[in-house]
Amino acid sequence: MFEFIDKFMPGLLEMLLPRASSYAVQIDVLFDVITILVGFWFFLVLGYFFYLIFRYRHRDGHKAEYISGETHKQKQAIEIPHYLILACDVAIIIPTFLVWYNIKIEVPPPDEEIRIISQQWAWTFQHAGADGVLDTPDDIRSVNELHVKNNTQYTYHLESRDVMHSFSVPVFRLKQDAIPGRVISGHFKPILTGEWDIQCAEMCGVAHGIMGARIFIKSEAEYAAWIEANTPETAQKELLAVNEETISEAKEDPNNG
Amino acid sequence: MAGHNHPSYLKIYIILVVLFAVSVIGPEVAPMFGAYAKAVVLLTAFGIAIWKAYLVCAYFMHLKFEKVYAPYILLACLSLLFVFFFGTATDAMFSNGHNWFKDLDEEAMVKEAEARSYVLNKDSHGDHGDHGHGAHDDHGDEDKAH
Amino acid sequence: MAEVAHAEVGHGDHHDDHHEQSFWSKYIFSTDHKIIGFQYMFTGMAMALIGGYFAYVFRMQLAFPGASIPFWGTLSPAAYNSLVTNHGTIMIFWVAMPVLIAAMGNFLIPLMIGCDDMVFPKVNRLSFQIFLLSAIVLIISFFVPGGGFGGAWTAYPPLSAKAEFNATPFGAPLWLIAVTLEIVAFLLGGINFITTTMNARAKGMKMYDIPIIVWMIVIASILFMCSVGPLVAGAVMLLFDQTMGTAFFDANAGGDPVLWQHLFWFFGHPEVYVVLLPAMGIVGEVTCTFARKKLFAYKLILYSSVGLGILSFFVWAHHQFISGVDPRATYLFTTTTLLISIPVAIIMFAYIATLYGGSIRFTTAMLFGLAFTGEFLLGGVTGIWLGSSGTDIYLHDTYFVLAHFHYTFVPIAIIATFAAIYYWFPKMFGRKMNETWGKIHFWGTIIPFNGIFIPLFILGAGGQHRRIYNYQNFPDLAGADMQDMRVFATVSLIIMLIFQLVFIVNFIVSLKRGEKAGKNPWKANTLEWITESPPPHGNFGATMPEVYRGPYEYSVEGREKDYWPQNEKPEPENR
Amino acid sequence: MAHQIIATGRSRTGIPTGRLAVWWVIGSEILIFGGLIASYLLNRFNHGPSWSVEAANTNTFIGACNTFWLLTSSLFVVYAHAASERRDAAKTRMWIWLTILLGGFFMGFKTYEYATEIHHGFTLFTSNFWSFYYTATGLHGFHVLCGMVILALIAERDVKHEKNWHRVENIGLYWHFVDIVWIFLFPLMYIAK
Repeated sequence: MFEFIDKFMPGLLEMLLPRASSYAVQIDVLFDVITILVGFWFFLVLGYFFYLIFRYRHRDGHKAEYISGETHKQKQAIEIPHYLILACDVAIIIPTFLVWYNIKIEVPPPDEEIRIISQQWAWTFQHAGADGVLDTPDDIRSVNELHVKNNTQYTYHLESRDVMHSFSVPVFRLKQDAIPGRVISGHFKPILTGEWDIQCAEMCGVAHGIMGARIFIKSEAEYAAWIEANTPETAQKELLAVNEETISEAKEDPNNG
Repeated sequence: MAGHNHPSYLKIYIILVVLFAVSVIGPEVAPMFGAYAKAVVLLTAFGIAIWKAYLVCAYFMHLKFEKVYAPYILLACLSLLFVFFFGTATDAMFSNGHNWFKDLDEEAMVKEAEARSYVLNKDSHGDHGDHGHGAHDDHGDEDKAH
Repeated sequence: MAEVAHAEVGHGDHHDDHHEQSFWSKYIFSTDHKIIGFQYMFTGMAMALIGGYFAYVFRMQLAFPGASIPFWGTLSPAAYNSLVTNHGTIMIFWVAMPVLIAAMGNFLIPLMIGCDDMVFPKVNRLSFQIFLLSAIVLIISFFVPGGGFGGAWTAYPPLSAKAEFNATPFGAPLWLIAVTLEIVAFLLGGINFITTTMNARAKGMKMYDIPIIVWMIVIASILFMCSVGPLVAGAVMLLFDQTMGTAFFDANAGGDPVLWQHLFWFFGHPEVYVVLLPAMGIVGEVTCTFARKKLFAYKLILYSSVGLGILSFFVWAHHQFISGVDPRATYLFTTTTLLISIPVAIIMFAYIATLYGGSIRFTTAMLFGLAFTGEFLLGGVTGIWLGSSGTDIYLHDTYFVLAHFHYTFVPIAIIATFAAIYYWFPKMFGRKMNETWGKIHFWGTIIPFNGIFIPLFILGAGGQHRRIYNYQNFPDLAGADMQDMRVFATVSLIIMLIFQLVFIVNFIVSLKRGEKAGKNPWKANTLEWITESPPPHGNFGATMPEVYRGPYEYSVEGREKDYWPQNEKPEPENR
Repeated sequence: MAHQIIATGRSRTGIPTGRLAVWWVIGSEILIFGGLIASYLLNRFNHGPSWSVEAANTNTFIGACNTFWLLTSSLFVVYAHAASERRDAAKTRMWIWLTILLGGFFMGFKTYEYATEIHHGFTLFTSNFWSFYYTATGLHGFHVLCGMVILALIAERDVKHEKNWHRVENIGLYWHFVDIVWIFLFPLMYIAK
């Protein structure tokens, strides 16, 4: 449904950022719907406002009218637009609920799961590895690099080790706070290969400003190769080295790269 | 507000004391009610607390005879508390919800609490004071270990 | 009972009767509501300078990352966080609240309702002293070891709760203490405003004869009082967490960090309306006076603001859509959030409708008043993207949010305040401000203001998050076109700040050399304009005014004058 | 021009200004204590099993005694108010001082209770239940202490000189409110186990 409506929408957010997840289109459409409804009202009201300022500017010999605004007829000048606003509100609330349900409430059965662990100031991504099951020996842990397979339904489990963080992937239009002591789950499905930013979107301390990561959305073949190259049997030493290294050093690489 | 026909303060006070006695005795006699024990405790503890608060407000604070503004002010504040409570309860009050759960071991907390409990341990250990401290120290060490 | 109260207060005030007062007793330890209003106003302005300076420093960093900033030097990440945090805190708690509620409330309420002072002058003085103390504590917190608190003005624990996380072992508790003291000051002040308006109105002044700004300040005070309680409790808990090591908000020990978010936003959202309502009140007054029109649908505005106040207690979790509240709760909070657009829209429509059929005088005060309406419209409507939980997933904590609430807060705290100052300056100091310079200041404020924040909307929609000190660390955000927008915003900010110098000079020069204003320079109706400018101690001289009509009887048909002061006795044939 | 503040003497609502202000103060206090109690309850429901083990260690007997002292002191302060309306300074002072005495009992018992609990190893930091326990009862105790000081000031500075009679009622309202807070803290902290 959203894809269909999208054909008639200006696609404002897509001008700024590509859509890399299956539900990005929904948020974009909702954004456009709100923009159109609100923009219409805003410019109408603003235009009328400027017209009134111009029309009723002070001129010599011209006296203001006495309008109390208390009679029923006069009040309608406010009441009618306010019913229209109510109608607009409903028109916004309904798609909002749909989008919210699709993104945050319903979690489709996953093809693959992933664990995201945030801490000051790095992201650790625990990929399910070759067997596609979390918490098995072949899990691949990477710091500040999230590797996902295109066109695959993911479920993520977000945790925090110390303070609040927020897992934000702008190209996915996805954001979820990580809260210490809670495990929060959600889902995404990448639909576009490429490499983009992951940001921390919740103030998390001194180095909040560099707490970024990169997401690599790979085609099936690339992803298989990456799994091949990084499964712990073959890459155990390297992984250990990355984990032992100071966080800041580990983090510099993806950002500069 | 003098000159209103309110019941004598002493009478209200006696009612309050009786209610108070019931609320203290409530938990003692509750086991006799078997399955309803918990309900009885809640009723005697909190039902009576609300009743007592009402009596103090209405008669000692003269809210019954005050201009309407005053009770409205207090009721407004009180109702906002309920708004706060129920809005917050959606996540703060539960250990798990939709797509999230709190990563906390309640059983371990119970064990910790039992270990340091004075009431539970005073029969088995004569020297209760030291035990309490010991339990507390253990807990502190665990905290550091986190 | 009442006589006794008189005797007591009169005793305390006795030495005010001496004509030769020392500077200290007249301006520093005065219990006169006007002086206390000025104290709040000037403290607020001084804090605004600090907040503006902070904005300048971190905007410079964003536009020219890593460069040495004039008047500051190189900005470290910790200092950046601290500046951002304290910019927000100062602008809300030490600028918007003292100037809009405390200064305007103190100065205007007794004058507008026709009494000689607040009902508790000493409590009023105490309120300011606590406020001043809080400001001093906040400023001290910038200079303690570790620097000022840098965990955002929302102070989410565990970051704010533990020094090992926030690296400000002294800054964080001092910040919290300062905020708590400030809250206490406004509780005292607010109770004073509410009781004064409830009890001390002039003879004949009924509910609907109260000027809208007084209503708005009172509703705002009630909102503040009703919303801040849980936060005070939360602040105590957080302070214990910070200083003594309890675990109220520590998840590892069974606490709940999200609880603080609820405690904070239960206050934080009504707080928006606490500062919005007085600003709307100011604009209502200014619009009516200079459009020579009766306020359109006074009662509807009043009921809407009460409704707005009540509804504002049901929306707080829209700040937490993606921060871990149960996703199902969001349905409720989205609905209430979008519904709150209705009372706001009613008030805005009523203000616009007030212009209809008017005779608009474009004084500086009126320009600022109109600018508030126009700019706040944009600030208000952009809230809809954020109130809608679906788009909020994407926009939360981006610059879109930032631009949105600056489009509400700048009109509130800056534009409406300027409207108020230009409008009531003659009453405050007996002289008018220079109109030409005022208009230069107006255009120099409004144009750069839009120049700052419109680019930020676009940046936010492009996925740029807040509170990040250098976007060059994020390849997607480091592009040249995005950087150009940041530079544009920063340059606009600098221009806006420079034009504030015009205001300061105008203010000071007008104090001494401005045109004498007389009692009623704007030909307005409300009671403050019937007394001398500036009003004497006791406000109305020997006889207290009596009120015969509502505050907005402008351009009444069949009258020669186009205004009709509230205290003017009706002519017999009109009765 | 009058030296007196005219505003303070006006009463458009019919409620004397001082009392009206006290109502607002109580309103805001309801929200402060209420916020704390609501936070306590949210945690209590979330951690039911462990917190009831913890709560078993509170001393119901002392809590009950303290409830009794405060209930009785509420009666005394309302007698003081009644006496003040008759402008009977001696009686008013007597009832106020009896109220303060009971407040003192309350504080004394509270101190003993804190001492035994700390001796048993339960401090502010032991667990969140105890953090809430000490914070809530401590904040309440602080209010009792403030009430006692203000009562004493009113007795000695106002009632003794037969002026400001309205203050007796205003502080009485505050005292009742403190009593009501305890009425709720008592079952929350001591009875529900």
